[in-house]
Amino acid sequence: MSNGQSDRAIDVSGLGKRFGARWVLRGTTLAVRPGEVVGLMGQNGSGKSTILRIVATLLKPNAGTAQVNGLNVVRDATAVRAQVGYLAHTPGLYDDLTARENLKFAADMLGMPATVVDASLERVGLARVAHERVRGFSAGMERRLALARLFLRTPTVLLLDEPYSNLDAAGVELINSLIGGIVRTGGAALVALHELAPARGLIDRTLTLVEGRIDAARPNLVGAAAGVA
Amino acid sequence: MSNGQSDRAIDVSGLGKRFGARWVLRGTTLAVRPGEVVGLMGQNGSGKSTILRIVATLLKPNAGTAQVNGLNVVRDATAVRAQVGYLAHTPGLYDDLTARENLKFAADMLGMPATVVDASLERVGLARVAHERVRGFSAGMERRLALARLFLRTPTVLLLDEPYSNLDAAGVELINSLIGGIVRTGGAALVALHELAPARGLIDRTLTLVEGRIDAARPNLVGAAAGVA
Amino acid sequence: MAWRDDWRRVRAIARKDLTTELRTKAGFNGVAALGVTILILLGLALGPDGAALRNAAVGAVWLATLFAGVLAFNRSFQVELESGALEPLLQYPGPRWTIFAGKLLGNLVFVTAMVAIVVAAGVVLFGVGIPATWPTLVGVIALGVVGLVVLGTFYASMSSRSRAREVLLPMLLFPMLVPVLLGATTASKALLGADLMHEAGAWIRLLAAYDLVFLIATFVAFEHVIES
Amino acid sequence: MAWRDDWRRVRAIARKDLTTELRTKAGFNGVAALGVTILILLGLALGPDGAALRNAAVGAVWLATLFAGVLAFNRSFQVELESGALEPLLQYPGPRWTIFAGKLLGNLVFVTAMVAIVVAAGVVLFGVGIPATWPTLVGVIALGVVGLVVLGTFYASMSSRSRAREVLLPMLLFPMLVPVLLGATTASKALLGADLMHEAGAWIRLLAAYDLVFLIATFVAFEHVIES
Amino acid sequence: MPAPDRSLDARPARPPRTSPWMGVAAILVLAATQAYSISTSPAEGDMGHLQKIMYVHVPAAWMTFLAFFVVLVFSVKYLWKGREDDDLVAASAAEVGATLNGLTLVLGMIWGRPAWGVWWVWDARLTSTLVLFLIFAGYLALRAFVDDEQQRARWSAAVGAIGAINVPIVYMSVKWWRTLHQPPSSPATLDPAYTMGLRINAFALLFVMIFFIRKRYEIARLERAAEHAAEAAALGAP
Ligand code: HEM
Ligand SMILES: Nc1ncnc2c1ncn2[C@@H]1O[C@H](COP(=O)(O)OP(=O)(O)OP(=O)(O)O)[C@@H](O)[C@H]1O
Ligand SMILES: Nc1ncnc2c1ncn2[C@@H]1O[C@H](COP(=O)(O)OP(=O)(O)OP(=O)(O)O)[C@@H](O)[C@H]1O
Ligand SMILES: [Mg+2]
Ligand SMILES: [Mg+2]
Repeated sequence: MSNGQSDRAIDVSGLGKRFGARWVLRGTTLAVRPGEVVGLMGQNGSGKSTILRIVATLLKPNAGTAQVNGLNVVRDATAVRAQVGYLAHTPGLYDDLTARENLKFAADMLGMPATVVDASLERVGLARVAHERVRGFSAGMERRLALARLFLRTPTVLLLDEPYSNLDAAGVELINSLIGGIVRTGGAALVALHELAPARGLIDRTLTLVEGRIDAARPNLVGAAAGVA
Repeated sequence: MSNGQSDRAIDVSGLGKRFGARWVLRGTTLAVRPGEVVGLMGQNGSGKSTILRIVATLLKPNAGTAQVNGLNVVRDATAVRAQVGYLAHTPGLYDDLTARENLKFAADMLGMPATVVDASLERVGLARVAHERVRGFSAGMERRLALARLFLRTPTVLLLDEPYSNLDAAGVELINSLIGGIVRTGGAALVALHELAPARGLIDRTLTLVEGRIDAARPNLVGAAAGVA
Repeated sequence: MAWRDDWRRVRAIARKDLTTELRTKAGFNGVAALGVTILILLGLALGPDGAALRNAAVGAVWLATLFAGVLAFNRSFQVELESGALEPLLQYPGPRWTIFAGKLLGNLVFVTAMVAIVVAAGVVLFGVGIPATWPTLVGVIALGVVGLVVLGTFYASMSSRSRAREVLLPMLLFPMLVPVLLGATTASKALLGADLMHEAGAWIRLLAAYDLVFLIATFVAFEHVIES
Repeated sequence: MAWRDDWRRVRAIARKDLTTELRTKAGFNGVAALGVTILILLGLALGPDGAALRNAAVGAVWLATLFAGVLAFNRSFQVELESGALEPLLQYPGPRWTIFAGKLLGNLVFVTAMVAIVVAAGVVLFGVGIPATWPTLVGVIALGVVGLVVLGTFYASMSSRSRAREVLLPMLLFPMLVPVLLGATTASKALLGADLMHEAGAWIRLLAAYDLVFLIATFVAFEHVIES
Repeated sequence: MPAPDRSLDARPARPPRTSPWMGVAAILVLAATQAYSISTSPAEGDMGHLQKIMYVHVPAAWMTFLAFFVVLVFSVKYLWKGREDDDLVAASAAEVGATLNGLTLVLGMIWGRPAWGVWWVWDARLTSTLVLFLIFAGYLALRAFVDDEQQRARWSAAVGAIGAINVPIVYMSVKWWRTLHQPPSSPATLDPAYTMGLRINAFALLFVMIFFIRKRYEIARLERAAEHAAEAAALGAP
């Protein structure tokens, strides 16, 4: 699938993005190699989600380029989408469909066989409520269902936006097994988070976003006494 | 305000709540004394938010009673509302108003003078974006603004639903200072969370919700080697 | 003291709603433009015959007001539901009727402004002559608007929280508004004909009674309805 | 192979939308009931004169279809926006036109069913006699529905993502639909009069051309419009 | 564990039971009246035996009004007392009333076709009957679209009461709207030969109505009883 230049799973260079007149990203440059898990940190409002959304082809940058496995996210958007698995802040589910119907729809859209649906529901622990409507789901159940979408296929690049929020201990393990699985198959992951604790052991290095750029001065938190708060 | 029986800030007894035919709470009984901070734990979908919403007068129980400072949450709902500060999963803001307008509205509804608004914005670190519309806020900025509402006045009982999610280290400190402030004035807090780490030192004891009841067998995680995940 | 606090709440809600409407621009301009568009569509659909059109003018103006008004009511509660703002609203202390009163006030200002534009457009488009009795006509319009807003706001407080809000509101509201529609159109027509003053009088009394009855009934019922 | 995948996407979207509509019940019954209610309101607003009403029948049926249809289109994209489902939808691989085609298909089924009910109600309420040329009449209705759905779905894809969606859609859509409204009403009236077959013929050609032009144009434009 | 607070959701000890004999009796009287009136009353000049539709059409209209009055009474009572049963009675009456209302409309239209040559005229009584139907269709739609029982009960009580208040106002306004322009093309005035059959039939239909409301109410109660049994199990010993 990916073309030759796959020494960089994610390659973001000089990325600029503004909303109205305010520049949120001011020349962000970062790269993630295949097999690597990178944590993206930074204060609230620093632009973490914005970077992930650009790489996920959901937002167009105002300057700079972003590539996934050598594919440009603007020009080759369709090809990029086929390789990227993205978990957003909001679950993005259809409230009036059941858990299973939501996943079945995702499988149809992804071109995956229907058989993966039940396996995926089982894996996130929602098999019991597969036929209940999403409307009544708790915060954590919605997160799990959104996560189940990522288990439908194996992307080569994972983009996770604060994946651990609202999840209980078992849910945290799910995220970690997802990341672990991708890494084992040579994929890469870029994970926005505020706190390394739940991911401990999985994240290879962290980058910190300050004023719209990756701050070279900030310590790579992994390996240090990384307790946050 | 509160009547005589204030040896219990929150007193929940035999609480039952069902959605459709499914019983989520099946006789939950718990109490929080003034000056105490209690962590409410449990798996995703175990009913933590449901308990908080009932105590916050947003949901009516199907059985059992809940009292805040001796006031029944169903019969004396208005009086309870005046004493309770509740932070939900979702920020509940008006997207097309600015941060300041949102807070000013809350102050009007709470009957607080307009002067507290700017102090509160300052405190959560949103003074810089006070005149920007909430629509463009990042996840953490929205959480902070929701939090700012709780700084407008000093409730006697705090109900926090996973308050640390989406917040950076400075935001976590904000939550802790909020809880600390309430406790110092003799108030109480009930905090739903999955992970004790960010609150370490503040939570006096934890209760775990299993199958709609407080599980007496579960260890009180505080004091133990409480690392979760 | 308590009254002053309540009044502050009412104003805060109305101000917030109107600010949002003005902010989103589409809010007011959109609804008004829509009213005019509907008027034109009615003109087109009813055919090119001038006399028949003039006859239908009053009905068309009221229908346009009705259809455009429904959008305003739905918006007024939808703004609470997006990102879950209704829960904090219900969690504030203070009596529940202040919420209804605030919404009512906001919608009343909004719909009144819209009606002014739709009526002006109707006068121009359908070539309606302004009669000497125009102050009474303004009174009729005001009574019609109050009836529309009171019931519209009340039903929107429920429908907006149900599944299928866009559909449920007109389903509940339109049949209930039949007396308003009939009263307002017939009285307006009579006044425009500038002859049957007695006829208009009976309808005006009907409209006034209607407004009063439902203003009281909805205020009483709202407390039950807003709880979740 | 790719075509089969795309067709699967189209069906998945249409099926999901229709399931949601059926699930929320209001979906279909509500919109259809609303169409009939609007028909009755038009009857009431236009006054009690039977002959005038019969003359207005065709226009009333098309207007009711239009107003009720707008709700259907708005719902169809609103369902994507609630809890942010549009982002995942856009993030799926596969060409963007499949999204438009899926929405179009769902709306077409929905509106066709609704029109059947509104037309039946119109025939009964306004006492319209069914002419011998009824198959042509069905053809006219189908052409009108296609025009309505194509433009409605297209504009809803934009308006639903703007603030003020409920208002923006009719504002954009109604003026664009003037040719459809005129063509459909005039052709229907001519066919009901059962005389001026030539007149109807010209309008039918106009409708067909209009549908074709905008079907192509919207498919081309959609790719640009749906990007954020 | 303390007993659950029943004040939130008061309910009677056991569900009621309506004897089926009431329904059987009502249907028998209804059938007998039809047979009697069709065989004895003369065929009317213009319409022949089609005119017999009146024996159901007219009582159905009366019972519609009565059923909606029941909705009003029990809706107000629910808002006052908050007892679940009142909500269920109101809902049952609304369903039965809407059905009778629909029956009145359909029979009237079937009758109107030969009588007036059209299915529908914008007559005062017809129009207000139709609007009444729409008001209660809205009520039933609301019930269908709201999932939470307590919320549904409160909302539909408010909508039912306010809708019922509007009924006389609608009737008046539609009547004025018509009559101020031209005399109503109202149905033929009643021949005394029919009054007897009409009266008996009215009673038969009254019993049918009461029977159906009670039966519908009972079903709703049984459903609730089943749910409450599940509740007892759920809240029972840990
Ligand atoms: C859709 C059509 C019709 C509707 C909705 C309708 C409705 C009603 C209603 C609501 C009543 C009871 C009124 C009252 O007692 O105050 C009534 C009574 C009656 N209807 Fe109809 N009707 C329709 C068609 C017809 C037709 C076509 C006929 C006969 C030609 C007819 C004959 C009668 C008669 C004889 C009565 C009793 C009159 C009386 O008690 O004074 N109706 N109808
Ligand atoms: N409005 C509702 N309708 C139907 N079911 C609901 C509703 N609200 C909550 N539930 C159900 O109640 C259960 C408990 O939900 P709740 O939100 O209280 O869980 P929670 O403990 O807060 O979970 P989480 O950690 O995921 O936030 C869930 O199974 C959920 O599906
Ligand atoms: N659609 C938008 N319109 C306007 N401003 C926006 C928009 N999206 C993001 N922003 C702004 O861009 C900045 C970065 O937002 P972003 O969501 O990327 O932050 P973040 O690092 O993910 O923060 P958090 O940790 O709170 O999630 C914020 O200041 C926000 O206000
Ligand atoms: Mg973010
Ligand atoms: Mg929760």
